[in-house]
Amino acid sequence: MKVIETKDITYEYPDGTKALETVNFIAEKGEIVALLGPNGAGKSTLFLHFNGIIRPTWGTVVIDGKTVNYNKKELMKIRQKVGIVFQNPDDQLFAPTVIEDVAFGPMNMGLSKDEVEQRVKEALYRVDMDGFEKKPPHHLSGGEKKRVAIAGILAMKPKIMVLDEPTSGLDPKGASQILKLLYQLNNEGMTIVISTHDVDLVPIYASKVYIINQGKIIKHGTPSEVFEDVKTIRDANLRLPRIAHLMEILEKKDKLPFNKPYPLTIGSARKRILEEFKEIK
Amino acid sequence: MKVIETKDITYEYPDGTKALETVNFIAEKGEIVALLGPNGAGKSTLFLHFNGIIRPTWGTVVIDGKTVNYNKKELMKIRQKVGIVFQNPDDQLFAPTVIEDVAFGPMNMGLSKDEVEQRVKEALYRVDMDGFEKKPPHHLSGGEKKRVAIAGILAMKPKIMVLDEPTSGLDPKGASQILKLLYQLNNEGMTIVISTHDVDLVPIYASKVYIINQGKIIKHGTPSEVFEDVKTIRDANLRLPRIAHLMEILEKKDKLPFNKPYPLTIGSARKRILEEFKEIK
Amino acid sequence: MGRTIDDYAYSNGLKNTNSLFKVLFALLTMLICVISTSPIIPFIIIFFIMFLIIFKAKIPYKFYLKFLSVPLFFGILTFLFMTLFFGMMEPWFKINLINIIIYKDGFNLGILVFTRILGGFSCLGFLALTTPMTEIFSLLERFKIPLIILEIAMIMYRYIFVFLEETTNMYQSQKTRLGYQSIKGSFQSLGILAGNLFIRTWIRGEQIYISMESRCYNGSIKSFKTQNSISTKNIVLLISFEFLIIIGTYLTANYKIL
Amino acid sequence: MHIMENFLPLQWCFFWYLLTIPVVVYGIIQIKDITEKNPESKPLLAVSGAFIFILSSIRLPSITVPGSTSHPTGIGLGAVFFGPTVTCVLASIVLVFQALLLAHGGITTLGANIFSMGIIGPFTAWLTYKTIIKTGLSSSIAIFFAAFTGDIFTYITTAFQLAFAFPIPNFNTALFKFIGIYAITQIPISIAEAILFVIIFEHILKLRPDILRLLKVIGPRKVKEII
Ligand SMILES: Nc1ncnc2c1ncn2[C@@H]1O[C@H](COP(=O)(O)OP(=O)(O)OP(=O)(O)O)[C@@H](O)[C@H]1O
Ligand SMILES: Nc1ncnc2c1ncn2[C@@H]1O[C@H](COP(=O)(O)OP(=O)(O)OP(=O)(O)O)[C@@H](O)[C@H]1O
Ligand SMILES: [Mg+2]
Ligand SMILES: [Mg+2]
Repeated sequence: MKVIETKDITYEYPDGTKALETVNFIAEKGEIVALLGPNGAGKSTLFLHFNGIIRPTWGTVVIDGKTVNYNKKELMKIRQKVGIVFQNPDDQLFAPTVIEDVAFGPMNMGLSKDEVEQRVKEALYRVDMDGFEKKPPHHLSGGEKKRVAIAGILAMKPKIMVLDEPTSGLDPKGASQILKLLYQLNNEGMTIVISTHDVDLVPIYASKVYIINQGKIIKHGTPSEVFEDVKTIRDANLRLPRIAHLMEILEKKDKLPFNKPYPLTIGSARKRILEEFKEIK
Repeated sequence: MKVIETKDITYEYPDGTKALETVNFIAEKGEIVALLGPNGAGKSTLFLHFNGIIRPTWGTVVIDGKTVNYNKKELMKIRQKVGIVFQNPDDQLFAPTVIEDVAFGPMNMGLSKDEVEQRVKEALYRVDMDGFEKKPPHHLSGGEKKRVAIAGILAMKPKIMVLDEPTSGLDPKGASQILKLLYQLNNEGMTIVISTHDVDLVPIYASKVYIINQGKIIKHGTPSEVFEDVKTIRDANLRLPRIAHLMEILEKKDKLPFNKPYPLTIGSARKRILEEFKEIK
Repeated sequence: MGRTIDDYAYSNGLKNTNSLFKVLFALLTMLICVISTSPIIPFIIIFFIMFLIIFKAKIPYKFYLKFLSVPLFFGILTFLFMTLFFGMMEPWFKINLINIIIYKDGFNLGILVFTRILGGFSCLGFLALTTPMTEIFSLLERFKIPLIILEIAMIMYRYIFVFLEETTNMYQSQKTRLGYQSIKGSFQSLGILAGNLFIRTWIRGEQIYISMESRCYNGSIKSFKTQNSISTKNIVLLISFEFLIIIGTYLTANYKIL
Repeated sequence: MHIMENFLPLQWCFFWYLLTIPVVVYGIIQIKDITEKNPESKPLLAVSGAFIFILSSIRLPSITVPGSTSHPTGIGLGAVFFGPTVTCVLASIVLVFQALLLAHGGITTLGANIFSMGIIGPFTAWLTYKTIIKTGLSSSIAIFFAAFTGDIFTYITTAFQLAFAFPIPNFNTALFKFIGIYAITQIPISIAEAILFVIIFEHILKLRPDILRLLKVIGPRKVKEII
């Protein structure tokens, strides 16, 4: 079932920049979809369409089977369904304490005080930030801020969570904690859409990848389908995952039998190398 | 010859945060040194010591063989020797046009107008941003801003260039452009110090790596020396480069003969795999 | 908001025309509009500048008309206000229904102020849409504006755009979490946004100082600008144009519509 | 409340310029003094100016009176934070930017606009704030009334300026007409703006009381209470 669908959307900023051009993007229920693209490709712009913050200049957005109707009431419903976590946590943590910040969304939904409290507690527990309730956000580390930002969305219990470059600026441990969390949420049924230009992480988590460049979707499919088309990837200022790059070199330059599709993750590379070793023996 | 040396420096922020503890850091002339550490480890704080913006609470800083003396005149000289490129270009580009921003440093050095013009031109050419002179920074992309920020330091012709996370937030192409530029500058004799938590890039470029965690240097040496100590690396919220990780798994789990030191780059991994294949045959 | 006008200033058809020429043209014409005692010359100026902006500066006409809609609205309001309340000499006609007398002098004043506002606004628009702010800084420097003002203005200009972007991001993320739903919520959200923005500006300010110090800043921002002067052809053009409309103003000084 | 380009007759444009220039020059001298003693204050002043600009271009929620081009001036807050003289200079620069970047206000009317929004407004706001603080009332109440009176006096000044320019049939009647119109539209806006400023102030007070302390807006005792 399609939970997010954009139909031929084009978006022009008021100054005339055409940030998106006839973009068709689909996220199915329960998927992890990655939107991969270089700086300025239009990733953030596309995401803002998913909960009606931006209205496409042409085309329509369909959320959960319903065409988005840009009136206040409907937008409210859509924003409860689709939560967006923005790239810079400093842009979304405003409140003086962690607990007040996480409560911001649920409060605006008009929930009872008890319900809000319950949700905040649960959300903070999920992101492993319980115990930080009273801390001011500007005393948290980068990774902690990010997790609180996610909690702020989680507390609204959205069906779909959209994250703009969730790992940028984080150290490896912080990044992998976030990704594990997302993976868990996905296992529990949440649809997740991530934008990134970190090609090494994408294949590990995503079930579907879209490549966007200069406002256009230029490729989509499973990770291995997408990374098979090395030329398109490179033309979009991206590169192969390092593991795949190693395999590519071993195949092309050294004529070793690692042919396409190249393994993208450490796990799959391991298997391939083992197989080859055994065969030779 | 040591161009930067910190001797047992400790730094406490006014609010009491101990950001550095008895740090000994040495950069030799002509090296590329990487300072690797997780968020909040103290990387940026250490860098601010290198040109005397921050004065250590204890310990001394030695630049180019001379102990830093915190008077105005000496500081001026040190800042001409050691240029710092800050992490967020928006913190650094303050002038309304690119050309004025790049000229800011040279003008402060009291050079003649012709000389300034010459240097600005050269610096912009080096970072491949000629033609953008009259543009205001808010019309530049993230990668372009970063390059202008580097040009602003280049125009001062420092002996040592210190860069705080030069590739963060950039797409793969943008990041590799910056690193190529740094590599070139290094080939021409400039000493370069980079902070980062991108472990995959470090081994490719650095000749020496320091690992910092919670304000302390916990390891230093050549990339292969440092990454050999997997435990320390992981304890510092970091990880092995992906290529090394693959080799580690192949050795430990599959008992393949890829023993330590693990290859860190695609190039060296390729060699090792080829060797093994030939041996078996 | 703001962004677009600034964008056109850097990318219009007249961006390479000498900026002193453009500034002088806009200011002198504006002054002539303001001293004009009849609506004729301001009226001509409105259309002349419209021509320049749409055909010479190549600003899309849709954008320019939208740009003009604010002063147009305000101008019409002023016109009605003056016509209805400011007359007293010669009654022109009377609307019996609401018992209001329209006077000729009120109408004439209304028209005059209306054309003056629109004329002046056109000149301001010409300046804003064709001359990059950075060029105006160089001119101000040439005219010996106190350096400290220029320095503060330059840094301010740069950071207006940085903060504009950050404000947009914050606003969007608040909306995502259903801020701005009710009136009370709007106040709360906006107050928090502005409070945060202030704290950020403060942190930014400290950070900028550190990075300036790293580049040997010693208290004053020494300017680095290249100057170019107006060509004689342009001077002649400018003088003859302004002379022409001054004569026009003089000749039409006593003209009144009613 | 911006007076539009070319709205005032030439002699009045000159008159307001002449009246504001000495005050602005005094402010410039003050700023020069401050920045020479503390070089780090230069970028801080500049970013504060940018803050005032942004705050002035944000629309107030929900209460948009038809026909009014008003929005928070942001200048009241500046006056309380930085004092009226410094704010006067920052506001003047902001007004120039508003004219050239947003086409709000104008160049011929700049003098008049600086006089109402950059001089009268900040001075009343600042005086109100200081007076109320002296009586021992809380700083939030002081901020509320500072913002409110600052706004109201700005509008009254503007009404005077318009009545001087168009004293038809006589000054008093014209003044009465202008004030009458403003009273309907601007009093609700001023109240809204005052409420907004209290929220902003309290937010900053909660998050970074040290900044307000540095600006000498709140005394050391208040800071201790918060921490
Ligand atoms: N407010 C705006 N006004 C005008 N143009 C804009 C605006 N915001 C973004 N753009 C432009 O739209 C294009 C897409 O921007 P967007 O931020 O969506 O890219 P992105 O893929 O998210 O990039 P990044 O990886 O750098 O975050 C870019 O060319 C950008 O310059
Ligand atoms: N102005 C300050 N006042 C008090 N503490 C500070 C200040 N700046 C940084 N710190 C603290 O000092 C420690 C080191 O911070 P620093 O910014 O040097 O880390 P970093 O390694 O650069 O991290 P990142 O990768 O996130 O940039 C952190 O615990 C941080 O919270
Ligand atoms: Mg983005
Ligand atoms: Mg740092």
